[in-house]
Amino acid sequence: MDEKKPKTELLDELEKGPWPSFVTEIKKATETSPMATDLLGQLELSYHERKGHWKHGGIVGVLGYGGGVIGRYSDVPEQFPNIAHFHTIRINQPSGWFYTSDSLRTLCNIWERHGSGLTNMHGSTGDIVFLGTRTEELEPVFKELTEAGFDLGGSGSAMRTPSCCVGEARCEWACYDTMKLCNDLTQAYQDELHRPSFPYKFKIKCAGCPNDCVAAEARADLSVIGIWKDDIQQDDEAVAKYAAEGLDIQRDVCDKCPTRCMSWNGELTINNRECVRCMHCINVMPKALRPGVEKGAALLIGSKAPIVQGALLSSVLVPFVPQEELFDTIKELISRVWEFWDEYGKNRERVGELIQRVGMANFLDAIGLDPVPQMVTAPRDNPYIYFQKKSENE
Amino acid sequence: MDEKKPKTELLDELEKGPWPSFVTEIKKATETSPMATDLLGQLELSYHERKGHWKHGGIVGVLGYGGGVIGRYSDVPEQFPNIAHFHTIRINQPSGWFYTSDSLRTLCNIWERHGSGLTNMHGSTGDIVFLGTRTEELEPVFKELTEAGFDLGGSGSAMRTPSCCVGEARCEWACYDTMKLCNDLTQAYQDELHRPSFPYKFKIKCAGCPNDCVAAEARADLSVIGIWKDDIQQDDEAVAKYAAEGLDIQRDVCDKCPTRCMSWNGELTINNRECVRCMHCINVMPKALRPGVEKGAALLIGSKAPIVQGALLSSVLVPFVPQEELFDTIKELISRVWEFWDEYGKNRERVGELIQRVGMANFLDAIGLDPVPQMVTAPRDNPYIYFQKKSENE
Amino acid sequence: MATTITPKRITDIGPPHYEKFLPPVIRRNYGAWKYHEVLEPGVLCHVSETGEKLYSVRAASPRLLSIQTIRLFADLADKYCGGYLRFTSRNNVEFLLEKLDEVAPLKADLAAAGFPIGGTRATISNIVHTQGWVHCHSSATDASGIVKSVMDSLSEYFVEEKLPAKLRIAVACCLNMCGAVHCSDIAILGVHRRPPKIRHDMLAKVCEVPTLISSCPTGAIRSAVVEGRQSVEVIEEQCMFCGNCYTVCPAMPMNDPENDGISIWVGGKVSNARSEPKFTKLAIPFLPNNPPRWPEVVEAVKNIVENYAKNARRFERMGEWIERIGWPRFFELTGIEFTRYHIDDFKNAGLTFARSTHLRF
Amino acid sequence: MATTITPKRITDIGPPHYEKFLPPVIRRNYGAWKYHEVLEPGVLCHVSETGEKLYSVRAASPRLLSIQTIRLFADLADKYCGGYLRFTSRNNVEFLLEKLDEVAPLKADLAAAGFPIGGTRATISNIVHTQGWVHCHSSATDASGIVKSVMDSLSEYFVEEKLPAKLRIAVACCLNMCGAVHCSDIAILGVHRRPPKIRHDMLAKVCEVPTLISSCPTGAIRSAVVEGRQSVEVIEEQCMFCGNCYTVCPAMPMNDPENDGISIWVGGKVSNARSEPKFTKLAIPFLPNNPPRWPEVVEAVKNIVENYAKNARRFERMGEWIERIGWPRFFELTGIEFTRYHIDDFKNAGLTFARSTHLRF
Ligand code: SRM
Ligand code: SRM
Ligand code: SRM
Ligand code: SRM
Ligand code: SF4
Ligand code: SF4
Ligand code: SF4
Ligand code: SF4
Ligand code: SF4
Ligand code: SF4
Ligand code: SF4
Ligand code: SF4
Repeated sequence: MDEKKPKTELLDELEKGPWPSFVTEIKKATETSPMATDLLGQLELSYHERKGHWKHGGIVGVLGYGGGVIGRYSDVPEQFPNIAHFHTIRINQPSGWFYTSDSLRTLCNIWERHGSGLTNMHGSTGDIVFLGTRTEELEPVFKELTEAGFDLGGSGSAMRTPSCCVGEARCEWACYDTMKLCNDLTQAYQDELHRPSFPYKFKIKCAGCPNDCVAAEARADLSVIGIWKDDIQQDDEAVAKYAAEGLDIQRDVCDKCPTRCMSWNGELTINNRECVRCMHCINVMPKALRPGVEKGAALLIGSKAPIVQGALLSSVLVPFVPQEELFDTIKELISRVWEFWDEYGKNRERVGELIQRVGMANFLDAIGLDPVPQMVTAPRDNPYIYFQKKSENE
Repeated sequence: MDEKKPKTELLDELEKGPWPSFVTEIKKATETSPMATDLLGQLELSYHERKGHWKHGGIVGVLGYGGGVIGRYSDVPEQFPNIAHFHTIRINQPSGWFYTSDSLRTLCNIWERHGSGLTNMHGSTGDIVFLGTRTEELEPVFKELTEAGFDLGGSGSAMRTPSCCVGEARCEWACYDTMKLCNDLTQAYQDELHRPSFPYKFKIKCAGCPNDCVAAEARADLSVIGIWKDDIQQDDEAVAKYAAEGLDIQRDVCDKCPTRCMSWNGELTINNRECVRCMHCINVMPKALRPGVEKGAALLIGSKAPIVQGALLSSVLVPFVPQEELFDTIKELISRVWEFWDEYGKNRERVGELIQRVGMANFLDAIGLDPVPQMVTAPRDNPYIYFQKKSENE
Repeated sequence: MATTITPKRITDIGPPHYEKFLPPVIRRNYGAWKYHEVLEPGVLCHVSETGEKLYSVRAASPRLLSIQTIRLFADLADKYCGGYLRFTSRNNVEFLLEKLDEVAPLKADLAAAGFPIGGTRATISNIVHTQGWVHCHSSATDASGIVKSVMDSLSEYFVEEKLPAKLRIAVACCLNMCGAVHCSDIAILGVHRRPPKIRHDMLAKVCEVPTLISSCPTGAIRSAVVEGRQSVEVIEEQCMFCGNCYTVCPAMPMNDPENDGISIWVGGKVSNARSEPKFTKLAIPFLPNNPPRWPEVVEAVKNIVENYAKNARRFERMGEWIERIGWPRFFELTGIEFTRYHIDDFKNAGLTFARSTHLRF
Repeated sequence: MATTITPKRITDIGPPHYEKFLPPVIRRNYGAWKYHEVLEPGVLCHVSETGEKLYSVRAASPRLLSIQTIRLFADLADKYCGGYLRFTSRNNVEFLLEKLDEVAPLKADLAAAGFPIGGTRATISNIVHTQGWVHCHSSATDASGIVKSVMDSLSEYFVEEKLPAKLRIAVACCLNMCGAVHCSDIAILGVHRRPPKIRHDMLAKVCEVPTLISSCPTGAIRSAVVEGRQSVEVIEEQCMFCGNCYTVCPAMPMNDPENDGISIWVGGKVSNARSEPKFTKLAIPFLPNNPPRWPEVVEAVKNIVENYAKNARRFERMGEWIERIGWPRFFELTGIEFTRYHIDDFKNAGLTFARSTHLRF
C-alpha cells in the first residue's frame, strides 16, 4: 500500500514497552489495508482530543439477518475517507476457540480481501470480530464466510453466540461436555441468533465447573455451570504427598474452605454433606481431590451488566441436571422462559430484570418449576407475603 | 370485690402448666378491680371468636402532654361496661429497671386507686405500662405519679423513653455508663417526649457493649453501643486455666471468631488489628479476656420494625466516641438529625427511612459529618455516581 | 374574678434517678465489676475488682403483672435483698443479693409462688411479646396466650441449660412487630391474609382519603365512590395484608377470624457476637389461630427448637447454625415445606436469590 | 421474466464443528484428563488417565490482532503443534503441544515476536477489554491504550507468579460495561461526569421522545419545546451520567473531553472458589483521561496491586483479602481517599450500610 502514513506521535508511545501493542497491530494491517491507515489517523486524533470520533450506530447487515453487524461511521469522514464506513462483523466462534492454522488463514484471507485486516480474537461475548469494513462489502464477506463454514454471530435484541470454557477438551474438572453443549445450543438457536425477536439480548455461557472460567455467573442470561452431586473423590496417598511436599493443608486448604467442612490431622476428612462444591480444595490439590462421579450442571439465570437496573449475578434456577439430560432440559426450559419473556418482558428488559420485577415465585409458576430452597440464600425476611386466595391446605 | 366472675373455660386452660400465667394475674387483679373482671370476660370472648374486641385508637391524654396514653375502647361495652374505656399509661422507667420495694408499692397503690391493677413490667419500649383505665382517671393518676417522682413516657410522633442495659451497675463489659447516659438523655428530652412534634417516633437505646442486651441494633432510631478502640485485655494465666478446665479454645473460641484473627497453640495470640470487637472470645472467657481500656461507644442510626418500607438495622454513623464525650456529642448530633428530619422527613417516615430515601451522603452533608469507610460494609458496586458539578480537585 | 390558688402542676420531671434504686453493693462497685460466673441457670455471680460479690437470681415473669404479684416481688426483695430488685430487658425479674446462702431460700419462695428460675446463658429466656387481644386493636392473634402455651412446653429449656447457645423467642400480634421480632432466633408473628374490609359507611367521616391512599406501600388503595359516598377500594391482588391502612384509618379493619393466624420465623439475632445482627427469616408462612393452646404453633416451635438443640454446635445461635448447614438442610431436618411464599418478592428480593453455585444437596 | 439461476444462499449454518479443530492428543483424551501441573508460568501440562500428556503454552495477545499476526500464530502452530491452537476466554493464545522438548523453542519464537508467556495460576492474566476509541460510539475513554499502558507496567506479574492468587483486570470504556468489569479483581471503567448535551436540532428527527424519556432510570428527562422544536430537557441534578439515553437516541451525546475520565473498582470475582462471586466495588471515583499513557491510572492500579501482593495471604483473591482486613484498612493501606461517592445511593443502598458494630479502627 502506498498510502501516506499519518503522523502518530501519541500512538507511537504505545509501541514501547513489553506488552504486545495494538498500535503495532494496526500498523501491520496498514500493509494490506488503507482502512487501517485511516484508523490510525483518526485514533491519533482521538488521543489528541481525548474523545471518540464515531457517529452513533447505524443499522446495516446482510440479507435476511437482523444482526451480526455493528454499523459504524466516522464523524470526520473528510479527514479519514477510508473509514467513513467502519462496520464490524461478529462471527460465531467454534466452541472452545480451537482452530487449525488453515481455518485461521482462511479467515485472514477473507478479511484481507474485504475489510481492514483487523480483528478481535475474540470479542467479549466470544465471537470472532472482524473490525471495520464498508457496507457494500458485507454481502461478499458473508458469502465467503459461509462457504468456508462460518456464520454470523448475534447483535441487537437477539440470542448471542453462546460460549464455553475448554471443558473436557483439556480440563480434568469438567462435569459435563461444555464444548458439545455450547455447539449444540448455538446450532439449535441459529434462527434466534440471526433474527432479533426478543425484548432484548439473550446470552448463554457454559462453564464446566464452579471455577467458571468463562465468567458465566457475571454475564449470561442463562449460565450452565458444571457441578457434581455426590462426594469429592479423594486420594489419601496423594494428599499425604502434598503435605510432605510442604503444602500447609490446615492453613491453605481447610481454613480457606468456605464452610470449614474439612479437617486435617495427618488425615484429611471432608464432611461432604456440608461441602458447597466451591472447588477450592480441588484447585489446590488437583492430584489428590477430584469432583464426584455423579456429574451434571446447575442452571442459573439472569446475570448482566449494570445498565439500567443495576448489575445482576446469575441465580440458581435448577440446582442440578444430570449431564445426559442437559441439552433437552435446557431446550425445554429456555422455550418456557422465552415464552414468558416474550409476553411480559418490556422493551430492553433482560430476563434477570424481568424476574426481579414480577417476582421469582411468579416467574417459577409461569415456567412450571417448583420452588426449592437452593434458589435462595435465605427465605424472605419481611412479612409482606402475598397470600393467595385459593390456598392449598393452609 | 363482689362482681360476678365470668365463665372462662378457655382461659382457664391457660392457668395450667409450669409457666407463670397471665390469666392468673388478671384473676388476681379482679380482687381489687372490676375492670380486670370485664377484661377477663372480653378476652374469653376473643378466645371463642378468635378476634380482638377493641375499637380503633382514640386520642386521650393528660393536660399539656400530647402522648403517653394509648386510648382504648371496647367494641362490646354493653357486655363489658367496666372496660368501655381501657386506656394504657406509659411511664418512664428508671434507668436499668431498678426499683426499691417501696417505689414499686407506691406505683401499685396509685394503680389500685385509679386503674385496673394490671401492668406490664415492662412495655417493649421499656416503659412501665399501666394497663387499662378510664379517661377521667388520667389526670388523677398523672398527679399522683408526678408527686411520687414518676412521669409519663412517649407515644405518637414523639421521642420515646430511652432505655439501656444494666451496664456498669452490674456488668464488667460496659464500655460506658449506660444508665447515666440513658437517664441524662431521658431528662434532656422531656419536652420532645411529651409533646409530639416529629414526623414520627424516635427511639434511643443504650447498650454497654456489642452484645447489645437491649436490642438497640434492631429497634432504635439512635443506638449507642459501647465499644473499645485499643486491644483486648488478655490474662494468659486465666486463659491457660480455661484450657486446663477443658475449654476447647481452638474450636470454641478461635474457630468461632468471625475474622479468625486468633490463634492458639498453648498460647493465645490475638491479631487485634483485625479484631472486629464482636465480644465472642470475651463472652466465652470472661475471666481471661476483657474489652480494652480506651472505651466509648459507636453511634448507629435508623433501625426499626418493617412497617412500611421494610425493617432496618441500625447502621454506623460515628464509629467511636470516647465515653466522656458521649452526652455532648449525642446531643449535638441529635439536634442536627432532628433539624434535617423536621425539614425533609415525610409524615410517618422514620429517620432510617429518610436516610435511605435521600441517600446517606446527602444526609451526612446535611448533618455535617464526613464520610468514613466504617459507615459501610463495602463501597458502592454500581457505577451510578452523582458526580457533583463543583468537584474539589478531582 | 375568683382567685383559687392551685398548686403548681408537676410536669416533665422524667423518671426518678436510678441511683436511689441501686442496692448498696452495686453503689459500691458501680463500674468496677471484674468478671462473672453463672452458678446455675438463673443465678449469676458478679465479682468486683474489690472482691465483693453480687448474686442475681432471675425469675420468669408473665410480664402482664397484677399489682398483687408486684407486691409479692416487693416483699421478697425486702426479705432477701434489702428491698432492691430489677427487671430485665426481656421482662424477667431479678433479685439482687449480697449473700450466697440466701439464694436457696429465695429460690424456694419463688418456686412456691410459681416463678421458675433460669433464663441465663444457653437457655430460652422469656418471650418478648406484645398486647394481642388483651389490649391492642391491631392484633391478628393474641400474644400472652401464645407465650404461655409455648413456654409451658419449653420451660425445661428455661430452667436447664440444654441448648448450644442462647435462644430468643419473640411474639408480635401484627405486622407492626412491636419488639424485636424481626431479629429473633424464633419469631411468632400474627398475620392477616385478607384485605381490609372497608367500612364505606364511616370512611369519609373518620379518615382523610389522600393520607389513607398514600399509606399503602403497594399502592393497592384507590379512591372510589361507593353507593354515592366518597370512599376507597382495594385492588385485592396488590394487597399484602400489612395493615398500615388500618393504622391510619379505622374504617379499614383487617380482622378476619377465618383467615388470621400465625407465621413462624427463624434465625435472627441482635448481638454482634460472632456474626453480625441478622433479620429473622420465614420458616412457616401460616398456622391457624387455635386458642386457647395454639397446639400447631407450640408443635412447630418445639420441632425447630429440638432440631436446633440436637444439631447445632456449641455457641452457635439458630441463624448461625442454619447458615452453616444451609437452608435446604434446615427445611429437610425440620420437615417444613418450602413454598413460593418463602421466596422474597419485596424491595431487595433480588439480593436473596442464590447468586452462586455454592450448593448443597 | 429473466430467469437467472442463483446458487442457494448459505445461511444459518452456525460455527464450524469444534471437533475438526481439536488436536489428535485431545481427541484421544477428550473427557479423560486426570490432573494438571503448571510447569512454569504460561506452561500447563495436562495428564490423561491413559498417561498421555498435553503441553499448553499461553502467550499474551493484544486481542486487537492484524491478519498478519494471526498468520504468524498459524505458522507457529504449524511448526510446533501440528497446526492446532486456541484462544482463551481472556483472549490469550494457547499453543497445544504433544512434546515437552518443543516448548522451549516455541517460547523462544514467541519471545522474539514480542509475545510474553504467562498468565497462568497466581498471575495477572490478560486484561479483558472493550472497543474504546477504536470502534465504539459510547466510549468515555479508550480501552486498548489503557490496557497497553497498564500491562506494560504490570507485565512482570504476567510472566512471573508473584501474587497470592489470580488477579483479573478488566477495562470497559463506558457504563455499559461490556465484559465482566462488574466482577473483576480490578476494573478500570470509563465514566462521564456531565449530562448529555442535547442536540435539539436533530432530536425530534432521529429519536422517539417517549422511548427516550422512559430510557432514563432516574426520570431526569422531560419533554420540552426548545426554540419552537419538540425536544427534551435534562434535570441536571437527577442525572447520574449512565448514558442510557444516548444508547437509545443519538441526539444525546455524552462525550466531554474535560469531564470524561476513569474510575477504578476493586474486589470482584466470578469464580465460586472459596467465596461466592462478588461485584467490584468503587475504589477511585475519578482519574483524568490522560492519553497516550494514562499515568494516573497506571499508578493507581499498580499501587493497588502492590498492596495486595504485599499483604494478602496465599489463595486470597483481592476481594477476599479486603474483606478480611476490612475496607477501612484497604483505604488506609492504599492511601486512597474515602469520599461521599463511595457510599452507595442506588436501589439497594441501605444494604451496604454497616449494620453492626463489627468495627476495626
Ligand atoms: C464488541 C463488544 C465489546 C468488545 O470489545 O468485545 C461489545 C460492544 C458493544 N456493546 Fe456490549 N459488547 C460486547 C460484549 C458485551 C458483554 C460481555 C459478554 O457478552 O459476555 C456485556 C456484559 C454482559 C451483558 O450482556 O450484560 C455487554 C454489555 C453491553 C450493554 C449493557 C447491556 C445490559 O443489559 O446491561 C450494552 C448497551 C445496550 O445493549 O444497549 C452494550 C452495547 C454495546 C454496543 C453495541 C454499543 C451500543 O451502545 O449499542 C457496543 C458496540 C461496540 C462497537 O462499536 O463495536 N453492551 N457487552 C462485545 C461483543 C463482542 C462479541 O460479540 O464477542
Ligand atoms: C405497648 C407496646 C407493645 C407491648 O406490649 O410492649 C406497643 C404497642 C403498640 N404499638 Fe408498638 N408498641 C411497643 C413497642 C414497639 C417496639 C419496640 C421498641 O420500642 O423497642 C416497636 C419496634 C421498634 C420500632 O419502633 O420500629 C414497635 C413498633 C410499632 C409500629 C411500627 C413502627 C415502624 O416504624 O415500623 C407501630 C405502628 C405505628 O407506629 O403506626 C406500632 C404501634 C403500636 C400501637 C400504638 C398500635 C397502633 O396501631 O397504633 C400499639 C398500642 C397497643 C396498645 O393497645 O397498647 N408499634 N412498637 C410497646 C410499647 C410499650 C412501651 O412504651 O414500653
Ligand atoms: C440482664 C440482661 C441485661 C439487662 O439490662 O436486663 C443481660 C445480662 C447479661 N447478658 Fe445479655 N442480657 C440481657 C439481654 C440480652 C439481649 C437482649 C434480648 O434478648 O432481647 C441480648 C441480645 C440477644 C440477641 O442477640 O438476640 C443479649 C446478648 C448477650 C450476649 C450475646 C450472646 C450471643 O452469643 O449472641 C451475651 C454473651 C454471652 O451470653 O455469652 C450476653 C451476656 C450477658 C451477661 C453475661 C453480661 C454480664 O457479664 O453481666 C449478663 C448475664 C447474662 C445471662 O443471662 O447469662 N448477653 N443479652 C438481659 C437479660 C434478659 C433476660 O431476662 O433474659
Ligand atoms: C484457559 C482458561 C479456560 C478457557 O476455556 O479459555 C482457563 C483454564 C484453567 N483454569 Fe480458569 N481458565 C480461564 C479463565 C478463567 C476465568 C475467567 C476470566 O478470568 O475471565 C476464571 C474466573 C476468574 C474470576 O473469578 O474472576 C477462572 C477461574 C479459575 C479458577 C478459580 C480461581 C480462584 O481461586 O478464584 C481456577 C482454579 C485455580 O486457579 O486454582 C481455574 C483453573 C483453571 C485450570 C487450572 C483448569 C484446568 O485444570 O485445566 C486451567 C489452567 C489455569 C491457569 O491459567 O492456571 N480457573 N479461569 C481461561 C484462561 C484465561 C486466560 O487466558 O487467562
Ligand atoms: S470452568 Fe472448570 S471445567 Fe471449565 S476450564 Fe475452568 S476449571 Fe476446567
Ligand atoms: S469444595 Fe470447597 S466447600 Fe467443598 S470441601 Fe472443598 S473447599 Fe470445602
Ligand atoms: S450490653 Fe454488654 S455491657 Fe450491657 S449488659 Fe450486655 S454484656 Fe453487659
Ligand atoms: S472479639 Fe470477636 S473478632 Fe475480636 S478476637 Fe474476639 S472473637 Fe475475634
Ligand atoms: S404487634 Fe401489632 S397488634 Fe401487637 S401490640 Fe403491636 S401494634 Fe398491637
Ligand atoms: S393492608 Fe397494606 S397492602 Fe393491603 S391495602 Fe392496606 S396498606 Fe395496602
Ligand atoms: S463498554 Fe461502552 S464504550 Fe466500550 S465497547 Fe462497550 S458499549 Fe462501547
Ligand atoms: S445519562 Fe442516564 S441519568 Fe443522565 S439523562 Fe441520560 S439516561 Fe438519564
